[in-house]
Amino acid sequence: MIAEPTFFDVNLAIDIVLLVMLLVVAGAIVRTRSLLTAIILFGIYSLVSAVWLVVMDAPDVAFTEAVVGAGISTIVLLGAILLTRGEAERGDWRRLIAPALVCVTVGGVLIYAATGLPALGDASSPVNAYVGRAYLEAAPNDIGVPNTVTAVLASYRGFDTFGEVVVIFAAGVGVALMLGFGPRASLAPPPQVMGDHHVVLRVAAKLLIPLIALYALYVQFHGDLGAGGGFQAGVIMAAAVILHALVFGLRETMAAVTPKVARSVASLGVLLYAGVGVVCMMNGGLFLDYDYLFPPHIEKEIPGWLLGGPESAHHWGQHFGIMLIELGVLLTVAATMVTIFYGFAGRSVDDAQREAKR
Amino acid sequence: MNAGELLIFLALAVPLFAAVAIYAVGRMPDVRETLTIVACIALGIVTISIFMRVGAGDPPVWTVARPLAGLEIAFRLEPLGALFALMASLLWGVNSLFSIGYMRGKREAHQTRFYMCFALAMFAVMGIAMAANLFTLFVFYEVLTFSTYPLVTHACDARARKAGRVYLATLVGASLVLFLPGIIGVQIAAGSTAFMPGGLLDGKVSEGVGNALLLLLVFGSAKAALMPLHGWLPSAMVAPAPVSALLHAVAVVKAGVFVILKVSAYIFGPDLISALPAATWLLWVAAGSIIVASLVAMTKDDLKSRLAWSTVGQLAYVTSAALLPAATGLLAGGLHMLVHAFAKITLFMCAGAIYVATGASKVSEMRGLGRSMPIVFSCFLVGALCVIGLPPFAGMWSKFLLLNAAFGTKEWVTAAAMIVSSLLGLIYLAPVALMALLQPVGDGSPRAFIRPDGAPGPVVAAVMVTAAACVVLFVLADAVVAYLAPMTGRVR
Amino acid sequence: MISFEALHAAPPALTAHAPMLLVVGPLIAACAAAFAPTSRTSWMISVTGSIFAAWMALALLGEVARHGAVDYFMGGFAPPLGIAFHIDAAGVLMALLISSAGVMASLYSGHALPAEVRAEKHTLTQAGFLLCQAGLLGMVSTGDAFNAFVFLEVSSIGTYALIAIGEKRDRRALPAAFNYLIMGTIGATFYVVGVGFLFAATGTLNMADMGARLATLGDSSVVQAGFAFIVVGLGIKAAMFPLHGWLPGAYSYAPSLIAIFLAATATKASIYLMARFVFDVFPDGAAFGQGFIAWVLAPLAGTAAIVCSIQAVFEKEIRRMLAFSSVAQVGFILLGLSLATVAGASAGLFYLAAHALMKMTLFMALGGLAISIGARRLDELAGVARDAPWSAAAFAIGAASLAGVPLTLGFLAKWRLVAAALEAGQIWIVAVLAIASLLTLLYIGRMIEAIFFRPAPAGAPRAREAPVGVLAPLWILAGLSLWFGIDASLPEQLANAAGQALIGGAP
Amino acid sequence: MTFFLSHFNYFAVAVLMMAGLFIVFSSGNLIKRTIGLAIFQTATGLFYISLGKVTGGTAPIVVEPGSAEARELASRLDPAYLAQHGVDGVVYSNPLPSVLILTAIVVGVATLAVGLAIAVRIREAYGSVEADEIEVLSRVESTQPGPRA
Repeated sequence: MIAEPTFFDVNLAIDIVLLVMLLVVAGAIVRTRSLLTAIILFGIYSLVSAVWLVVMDAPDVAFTEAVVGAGISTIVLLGAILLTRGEAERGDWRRLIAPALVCVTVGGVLIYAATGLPALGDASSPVNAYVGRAYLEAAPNDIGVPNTVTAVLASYRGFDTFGEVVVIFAAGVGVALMLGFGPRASLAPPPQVMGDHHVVLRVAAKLLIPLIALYALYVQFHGDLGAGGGFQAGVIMAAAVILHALVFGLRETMAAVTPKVARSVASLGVLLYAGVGVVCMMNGGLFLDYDYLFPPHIEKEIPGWLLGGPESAHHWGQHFGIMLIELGVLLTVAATMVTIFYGFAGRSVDDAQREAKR
Repeated sequence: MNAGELLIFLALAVPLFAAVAIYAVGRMPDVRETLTIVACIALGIVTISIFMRVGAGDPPVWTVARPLAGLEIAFRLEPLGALFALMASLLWGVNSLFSIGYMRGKREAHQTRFYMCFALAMFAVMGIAMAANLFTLFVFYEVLTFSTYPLVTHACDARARKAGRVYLATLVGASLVLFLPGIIGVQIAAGSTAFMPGGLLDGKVSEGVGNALLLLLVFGSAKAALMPLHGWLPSAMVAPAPVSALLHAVAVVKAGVFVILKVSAYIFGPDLISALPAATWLLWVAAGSIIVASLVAMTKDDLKSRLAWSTVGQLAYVTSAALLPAATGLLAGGLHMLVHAFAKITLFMCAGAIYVATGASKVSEMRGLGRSMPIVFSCFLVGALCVIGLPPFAGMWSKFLLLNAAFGTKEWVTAAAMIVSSLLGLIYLAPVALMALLQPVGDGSPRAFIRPDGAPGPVVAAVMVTAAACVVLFVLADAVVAYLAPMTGRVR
Repeated sequence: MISFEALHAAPPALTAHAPMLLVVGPLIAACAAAFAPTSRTSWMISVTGSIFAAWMALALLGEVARHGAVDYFMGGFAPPLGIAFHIDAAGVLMALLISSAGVMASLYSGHALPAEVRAEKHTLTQAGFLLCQAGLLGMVSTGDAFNAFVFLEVSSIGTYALIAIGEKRDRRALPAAFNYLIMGTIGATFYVVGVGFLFAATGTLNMADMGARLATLGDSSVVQAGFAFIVVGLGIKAAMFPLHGWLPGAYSYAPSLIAIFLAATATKASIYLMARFVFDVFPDGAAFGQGFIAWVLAPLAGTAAIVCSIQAVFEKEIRRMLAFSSVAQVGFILLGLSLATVAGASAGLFYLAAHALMKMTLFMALGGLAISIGARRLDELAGVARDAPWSAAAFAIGAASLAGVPLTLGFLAKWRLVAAALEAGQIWIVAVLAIASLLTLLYIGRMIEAIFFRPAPAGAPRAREAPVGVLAPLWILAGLSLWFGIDASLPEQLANAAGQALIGGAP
Repeated sequence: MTFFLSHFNYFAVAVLMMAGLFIVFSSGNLIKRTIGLAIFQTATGLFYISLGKVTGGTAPIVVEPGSAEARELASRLDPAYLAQHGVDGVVYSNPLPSVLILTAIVVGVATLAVGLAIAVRIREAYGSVEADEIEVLSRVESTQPGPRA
């Protein structure tokens, strides 16, 4: 019998409390008819689950859930209800029977299966004892970055992450195809207004935007050591642009970062990622095998201080490769988030009518 | 390409080319019809040489393509096929002659489509006659169905379209649901679908599988109009007379019984047929078919309809012949197929001639008409007596052989059905001609021609040719049976 | 027999990386297309990317024929740590199918896109098309269950927006795309949940490893739930009856480029992935799996074949007819696979390839016929054969193949299915196939009657014959239907090897 | 009870998934359906993460072996447990589910964005985001020909 560590119970209690909160919030979302309430509740849901994820020892995921669920998703959802209607119509209760039956069936199968799953925290379950443990054992030697999540994400399963970047790029393409074209009333020169009520905001924003960008870079490069990485950094970087647009107007922002530039940067990020893989391939390795990123004769010329002393020399390729692909992730994610924001933010109801007439 | 392959190629290419050429010159009726006749003659020459070669024991063979392993598009002639091809090509010629007279006489629309589909149907018939295996046969069988569909719906009115739907639904439906699974079953049981003298499946299948396959293949060949899949035939009577003549005498229905004969002789073989209970069941169905069809025919006043029902019965004769547990049955069936083709085409062309000349289509309207159209009605009488099986017409021999085989194998039901049906035939077919020829109508004035000069010349000529053939075949019957002998699988 | 062993389509340096290049090539092309300055350039990039993928698939064909299944370790990490691509004979068949469909569709798009999509969206449309293609290729080549999900989403997310841009011609494209997005995402999420259960049971994500470990673990509630979620999830993506509700709308209102490509490939990739789970990952002979195939999968497939054919018969809009027909044909494919014999699997895959070919022909011909007159309903197409004989003739060939007329590929495909069913002693499948084929004939008959035999109503808009840029790929497809109908040794050999790989485990 | 508590995560996840699915299927409002979809997807993430939790583990960020932090972490655990499940003297939670769910979250937001973009266009084309109204409005389409090229 494995000795149960004493603090486990506290952890379990927090875990259960947070899950109950999630259930309550989800129930509230089911019940509410106001879309705005639903969106705000969804943001709360994301934040609570981010906290829960920290308890579950998944800080990277928690970070992402926070920036995505509570951040980007909420912005996009709000943008969407601005352009649609705020209230959902009341349905007939009889029309809820079939969905309820489907859900109960699915839930039944899930619960039936759950009874066969190992207990929470079982260290000898197949999941924790097999591949997961193998990563922890092999990563320090293979990759040499402390954050095992980053090692797996960027190197062992780097191809998955490549796919993920492509998914984001595809979403950018999709949103641009839907909302990215056509004339925009909101982009016309603003009418002359008396005075400026937002001067405080403008000054604050001018200070904040570089700080946010800097923080994004910190998250980017800290990813090897702790929670963080290209994806989170990309979203934060996009947040800087979004803040600029909110305060200075979309027209100004679009002049600085045009939609075409945003789309191009997004595809550039994917190309950078793929390019790293192809370089590895050309140097005799397999796709994304960063050990082959530098041909041996070049690797010798690299000064030691650049990538950490000679003792980690055999990890240089991995380090540098991870850095490059995380940069690719950053570019694509940031640019795509900006593209998506442009799509939703740039529209008004007038535009919609104009678009419909075309 | 050796001489045999060339002959097969020509037999297919001549009608196909004719179809294309007819379409191309569609705007010039004279050229178009000349082309048809030329094609008939060319095809006749080709089939005669094929017929001779088969008789000389040197059958042409041609393997064209192999789409899948064990699945071939291939041709191989044997006596029955050669006979069928010859018969079809000769009757195409006669029928074309008749068609030219009929279609011009009635000033029908869409004549180019009519001639083109005729040529295409001939192409299909040639393919069916020469097929070396069930797969190839199936391909051309379907071509025949689709190429004759526009002929059935020629009139383009609601009634014709309805008949066309029944036609397609029955034929295509049966071939897909029954025939094709049967073919695939044969392929799986024997690893091939090739026609083999003595029977491909002989000794390769259990009784149950054999029964199932026999039922699938016989009912699947719905062109043979075995009850209960006979409905399409009477309803297809809406087509013009030359089409009825082609469908009910030459191409479609004969292809149906031809398939059954081929399946019986070369897929199952006489020995396996004798051993399968399904053959006996089918004999009963056929006997029922014979009797019911004859009875229904008696009730029909419309002449073409009456002929159609008579055809249903006569086809069941051939089906019975194919399934009798005696090899001689096959020979009798082959002969009956041939004889009935000549007799029935005579009857239909006579019906067409009467219609084009007088507009009469009902038997009750034809009293005394023979006085004004003696040649046509005499020929009708010849055809009718040939179908009934009286000497000196060829029908006598085929019925004689059939009864002989039925008695020889103690299939009393079949024998009885045949005798009864012949007697009924005497009642419903012969009087049509006799009443027209002998008995003057009450007021003594026969119905006036709607055309000033009666039936057109080519129509009458065509009728005379086939009526004469009924007599000539009476003499040649023995030679035909001898020619067919190898198909029983017994060494000559 | 054709010797694939002697096929050296690409230089060894490329062939060694072909599994990856097959997917990454179109992805890079997609990025480049998004960059492209003009519509024309993006079209050229799209064609190049598709041809490159097809080239790599050919190179793989030779490689698989010589050495058996090809494995490619991404990042140089062997599974279960790394992600491996695993392409066997069946995978090669799928890759060839998807990439050549991509080539045809992209060739076609050069002339068809301007009529259907606004000019400013062309570059992104081509990018989305290439993403969709790369995603599907990734789905069929990856050996990692989770990686398959990522590629499933790559292809889907591109697809949703591409369907939605059909709004220019028909605003119903928008709800159809939204509906597909909801159903597709539920399907993909179900798949992830299913993979999660298998992951919980085995601790690995590599499909081969999973299969090996499941074989020793045996049955449990977790494995059963995993099986159920994966099959339902992929069943939604594969439009398996009764989870097909999204398909008719998605296929009917999408721009024709997308409809052509999706009709040929989208459901097929999911079917193939499902087949891999059912046959390779789940333990052989597990009573649960076999019972599922015999009592759920096969009856549903049979129902689909009949019910959706009937729906197609009564449908008025022609593209919806074809879409319902697609659902029915998915039933045919699944019936073949559900036999769980080598003959059944190869017949199913043969049918899959044949169906891709004929549905592409039909949708492409319809694109040629219907766009110029804006026809939606079948009766609006009355008599177009006179104005556009070449497109109409190609349509007829595709339709003949779909109906299973002898001497077309479709006939041989049906032949093989029926033969496989008879061999396995499943007479009821033969009956279902026969009835469904009859129904197919009915709706094909309606289409042919309208296009060829019904006179155009007076005052109806005259159709224009499609330009050569459309006719060329169209007639290549129609010609292939005919050519393979007479000599099917090439697809047959591919399908036989694929069926062997799927069921037998070997090569 | 112990069983219920130790499997509570999975039961909660099952209920969350049901809630998400229920919103998707029962709501006629397109925006709300996308929210339901997002809840459904997030719940899947919670499921994976629950699988990867290890009792007494810490986040999978490698601690220098022998450092003060490592000793502090080790001191909280039973030595036998540590010896069996630890790596270099520290018990970590599983990194793999985190990696997978990072990807899944990204896919989720991508889907959400595209779905909402389509919903906005639907609103522009139909003037509504209610499924019933859209269906009624769509019937018009099937009776009239499309635009000509």
